[in-house]
Amino acid sequence: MSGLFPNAWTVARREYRQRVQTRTFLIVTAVLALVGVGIPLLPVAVRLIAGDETTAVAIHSTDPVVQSQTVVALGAILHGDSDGTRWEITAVGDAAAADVRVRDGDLDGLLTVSRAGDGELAFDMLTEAGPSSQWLFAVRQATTQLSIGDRLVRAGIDPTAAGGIFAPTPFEVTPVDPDAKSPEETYGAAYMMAMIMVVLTFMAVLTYGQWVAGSVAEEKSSRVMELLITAATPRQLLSGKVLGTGAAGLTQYAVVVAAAAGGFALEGLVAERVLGDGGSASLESVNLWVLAPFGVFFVGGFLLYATLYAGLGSMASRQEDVQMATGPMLMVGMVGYFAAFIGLNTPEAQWVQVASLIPFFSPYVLPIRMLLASIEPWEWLVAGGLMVAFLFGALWVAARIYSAGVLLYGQRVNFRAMWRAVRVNR
Amino acid sequence: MSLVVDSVSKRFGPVLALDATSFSVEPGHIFGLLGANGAGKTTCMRIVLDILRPDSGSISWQGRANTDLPRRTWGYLPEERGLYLRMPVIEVLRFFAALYGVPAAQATAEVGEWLERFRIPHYRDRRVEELSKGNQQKIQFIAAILHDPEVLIMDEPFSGLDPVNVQLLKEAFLEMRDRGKTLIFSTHQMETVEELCESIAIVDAGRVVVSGTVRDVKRAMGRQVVRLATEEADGGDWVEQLPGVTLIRRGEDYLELQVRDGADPRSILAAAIARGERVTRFEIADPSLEEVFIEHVGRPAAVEEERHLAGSGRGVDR
Amino acid sequence: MNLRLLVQTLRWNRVRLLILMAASFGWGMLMPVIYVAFGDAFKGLVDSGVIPAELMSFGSGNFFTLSGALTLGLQHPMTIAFVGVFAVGSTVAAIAGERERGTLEVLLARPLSRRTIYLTVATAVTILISLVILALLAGQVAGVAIQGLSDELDLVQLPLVFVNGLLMWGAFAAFGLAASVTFDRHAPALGVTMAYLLVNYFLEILGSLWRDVDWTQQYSLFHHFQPGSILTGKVDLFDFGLLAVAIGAPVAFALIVFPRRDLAAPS
Amino acid sequence: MEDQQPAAVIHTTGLTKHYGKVQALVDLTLDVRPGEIFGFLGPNGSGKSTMIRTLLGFLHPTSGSASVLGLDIVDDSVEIRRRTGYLPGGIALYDSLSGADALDYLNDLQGTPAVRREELCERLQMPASVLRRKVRDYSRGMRQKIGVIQALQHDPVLAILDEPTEGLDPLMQQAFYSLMDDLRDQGRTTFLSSHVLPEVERICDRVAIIRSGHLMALQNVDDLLARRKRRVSLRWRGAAPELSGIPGLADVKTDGDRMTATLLGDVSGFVRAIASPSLVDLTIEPARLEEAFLEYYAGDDASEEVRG
Repeated sequence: MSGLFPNAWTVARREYRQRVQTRTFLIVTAVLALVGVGIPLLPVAVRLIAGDETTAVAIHSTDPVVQSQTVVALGAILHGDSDGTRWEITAVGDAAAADVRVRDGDLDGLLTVSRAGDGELAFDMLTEAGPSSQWLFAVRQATTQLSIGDRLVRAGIDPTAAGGIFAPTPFEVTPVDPDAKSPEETYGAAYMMAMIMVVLTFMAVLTYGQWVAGSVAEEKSSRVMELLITAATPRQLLSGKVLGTGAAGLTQYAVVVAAAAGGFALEGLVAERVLGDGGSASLESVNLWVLAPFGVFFVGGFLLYATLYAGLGSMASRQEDVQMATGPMLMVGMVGYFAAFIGLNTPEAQWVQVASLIPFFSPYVLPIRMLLASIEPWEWLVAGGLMVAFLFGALWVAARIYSAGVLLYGQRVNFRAMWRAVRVNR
Repeated sequence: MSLVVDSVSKRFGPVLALDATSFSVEPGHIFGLLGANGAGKTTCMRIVLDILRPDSGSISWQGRANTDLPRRTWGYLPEERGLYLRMPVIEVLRFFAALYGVPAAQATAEVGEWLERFRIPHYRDRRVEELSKGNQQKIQFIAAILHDPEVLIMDEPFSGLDPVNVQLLKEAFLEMRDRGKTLIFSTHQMETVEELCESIAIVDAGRVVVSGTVRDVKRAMGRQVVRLATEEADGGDWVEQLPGVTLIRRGEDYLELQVRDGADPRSILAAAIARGERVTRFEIADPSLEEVFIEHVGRPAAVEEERHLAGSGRGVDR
Repeated sequence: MNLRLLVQTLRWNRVRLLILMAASFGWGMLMPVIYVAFGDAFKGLVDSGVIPAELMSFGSGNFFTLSGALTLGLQHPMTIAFVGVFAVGSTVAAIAGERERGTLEVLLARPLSRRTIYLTVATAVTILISLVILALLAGQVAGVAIQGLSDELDLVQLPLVFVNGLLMWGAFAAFGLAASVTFDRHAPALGVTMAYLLVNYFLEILGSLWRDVDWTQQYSLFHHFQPGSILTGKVDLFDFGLLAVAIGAPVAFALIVFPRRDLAAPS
Repeated sequence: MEDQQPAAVIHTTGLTKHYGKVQALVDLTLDVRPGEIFGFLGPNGSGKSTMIRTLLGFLHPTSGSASVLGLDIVDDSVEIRRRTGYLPGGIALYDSLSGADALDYLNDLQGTPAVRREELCERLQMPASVLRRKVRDYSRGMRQKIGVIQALQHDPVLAILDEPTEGLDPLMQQAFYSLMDDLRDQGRTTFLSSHVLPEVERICDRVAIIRSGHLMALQNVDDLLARRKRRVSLRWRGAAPELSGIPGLADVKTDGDRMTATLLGDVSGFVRAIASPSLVDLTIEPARLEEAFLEYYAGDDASEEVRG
């Protein structure tokens, strides 16, 4: 059998160009890049728009004491809330007029407070907001706090002492490594980051793996395959396909990730310019360079999946059958994905460590351990070695499936028939 | 040295797709591989191309085993046609040329020549999907020969082509032969075989039932056919009195006579003129290949289909 | 309507349908279980601030009430992926897919009017979606029963939830079918329909995550599927009416366009 | 209308179909008579399939009108399809069905009893054992046979067949020809397209040739045959016979004592002229329709704009 190159290169180049030049590719990439930039900037935009807006809630009560107390207390609680919403809490006497204003949209809500026979405070909110509305949620929480304070007072506890009851307990965490940032400072951001990485990996593997499988099936259904297979060896075709389509996928992926990274980088700056305050760049606290070695595993894992996708794709004769044929890969990918999600909460667990070494799962699980735990150098070596070994194994297996599969036409995907064909041929 | 297919057998599950198939093709010849649907022609071609490996037997070209030959020895036009529909013609062709290691500049120049010859130079930059079936077929033919293969193997190259395109393709075949190439093709149209092929093999149920030059194969039938029409529709009973002549068919306005080997067909014409018949039609022909084919392969095709089905899905002739 | 075509269309989908019904049933059963097992835990998690509260409230569903948990089950991205891909996938494949496989020509050669073909396929799709939604609801009822929460659920309201769900998914299916008869190729028909689905979903999610623009939800078909409200006894007929219009428009479009189109143009 | 045959089974008047700027059919007027086998010929992409699909109501004519079995192709296309049988070119079938199920399904949709099914299966050699298999396992030839059977199983008055022998081996071609002969004997009408000229010569009564959507010729096959050319070759001993006065003889090439020429039309004059004792060898090859057809086929390739 002749060597891989230059034919694999020829196939890859055609594959890459064909895909990158399509209008669909350009549009989808552009849209995704916009979304990538947009998501990090969205909170800024929200604050920008919401910044000028105030939520106006009128308080009405037949009991003027209750009314004024509620206005003060609710105002204090809500203004103390950190999410930046501006509140306008006013007292109204004319409930009917306020009712009209709510319906006209002048007021966001009319909160009627009354004291029931047993002394409990009861609240009734008239509003157009849906039950899932955030501000309504905030008001609801505030009223709960208000009620509890009220109950304490009625139980004879001094309101000033009541403050002490709810004060946070002092609890410090001292890291072993004094140079490391306090986990508390970065953990939340790192957690989010790890979650994003898992989702991104999953999407890349799933989407672009499907591309590879689809393009193999397309060559079969358009019957180009018979010409290809006489011109080049299955191994050349398979690796060219994986490299070309994979590179196209990674191109799109890189554009989108770069756009998103740009968005994150700009978030603080934009916030400062637009909002005047420093804002808080959500991910600045995470050292993104931690992720550099992960890039290698991402590409390796991606190629591993894509190779097997190509092999399985060769069993389908039509686009509709691709899903069926690549089902097993989807399952494997899902297992890694869910494992990673569970692992997010137990990054130090032993099974997470094992999973991070297995090539099919390492692209998912490694970022978790990198961001939320620590990795020994030997682990890198083992994971890397296994990845390379699996890649070659996958290429061998996939090429076998491929050389048998590409000439099977019209067959339902049948693994027993495949296995026979793999054994019979070559 | 010729292309030698030497007792090649290939079994797909319970079905023997090729059963000790042997034939040879002289270099520089056009060779017709004939057979009913499912006889094993495509399997045979794929084995020659080393896409499939035989269970036993061997193939050699110029004395070298096909497994040792570089892929660019062969050009292949498969039965089921397909190209990258979304790509411009020139790019598809350059791509296939590149797979065979042909430099882009050389490929471009040759594509130009061939498009000119096929009278479609203006389709050079069009996308393949914009072309008619006939023109796509021509592009596929060019794709099969751009790397200047020594042997060109084509599965049903004429199917679905209109007579003008058939003519162009036939001319291309002859041109390739004149360049010293060897051509092997299969078809169901016996007229085409008669016109182009020097020699043939008829495959039936994976076995070669007859092979050789077209003339020898026909002569081996041991008879010639004469069609005779005269102005007087007298029934022509006198013909049957002639030695070595049998009346095989009474057409609407002519008689079809079979002349046994050794008898002289011209004696019929002489006899007719001697009798004072006014001859309006006189044709002498070897039996047509169609007749040869039907004689050799003509048995209930159901058996063929059964064979085909039992072996289907395993790369058999489809 | 042609009975034979209907039966055959259903038969072609039977494997997918069975898989999907089983999955829907399981998924439906899962929700009440999750509610019992994790409802409180999630609430704690949200209160602790680790996960933004917004992430926990898709649509009108949440884990803190049974009806909320059920609603979440019906509106979860997973459900949308399940039912959406099926409703959209099978409808789009109905005409455009058959065209692409080349079998449309033999079908069209039969003495069936285009309207008959359209209405038959539409009926088949309605049956398919109904079965999937029924499986999902059955799963939920089963889950509720297993958890012994039957008294918390108002079974009388379930038929209304079914109709509401059928109308919403029917609206997407009707759109998909209209796309299917409009485009010759499978890919653009699927693309347009998926885009329609995603835009609707985006409007819904945007509104639920970002309260300042919750008006966007009004323009999402998802927002007019309100199992949560229906389960708690609040039925808004406007939702039903609007969804009916969202079905009617593409159906009318298809009935006008399909008979007038050139089909099976030379390929 | 049920019992009395209309004067023309297919009748088109100025039938025109444009795809955007491309003219697929231009002002096509022709008649297909009851009981004939009508051959519809033309280069690849000349508009044959467009014509057939317009007749069956898949495409809507840009202008002009046509009727099939006396029914308008736009208003009564369902009824037309009920009474005809159609074999699409390069037929695709439902892969997941068995051959028998596919035939059943298509026939159920047709709504007319499949009275000829058994006969057709036997003649085209599709035994029950084969019909039980899935269509996906079929070879090209077998798919084509299923295609022919589904088009004819309900014994339609009119069969429209697009390249019916494509992919059939010579044995099956013979079976198909004899089927066609029987259909004609039973008064059925067949409208078929083909590229194989010997086949057209053999089975068709009349042919229409179109190119770039234009009707180039509409003729009896017998008339076309009268225009055929034969290739003759002869060898003689001694003096060459005098051949100059023979009508229709052309392209005369002499090579020593051998001569080849083409002969147009009647051979009687030629045979009389050469009937001399010095004649050693004479071959007159069967006439081919090819040349006669190619005259109409040749020309610019503009037709290729339309794919079909």
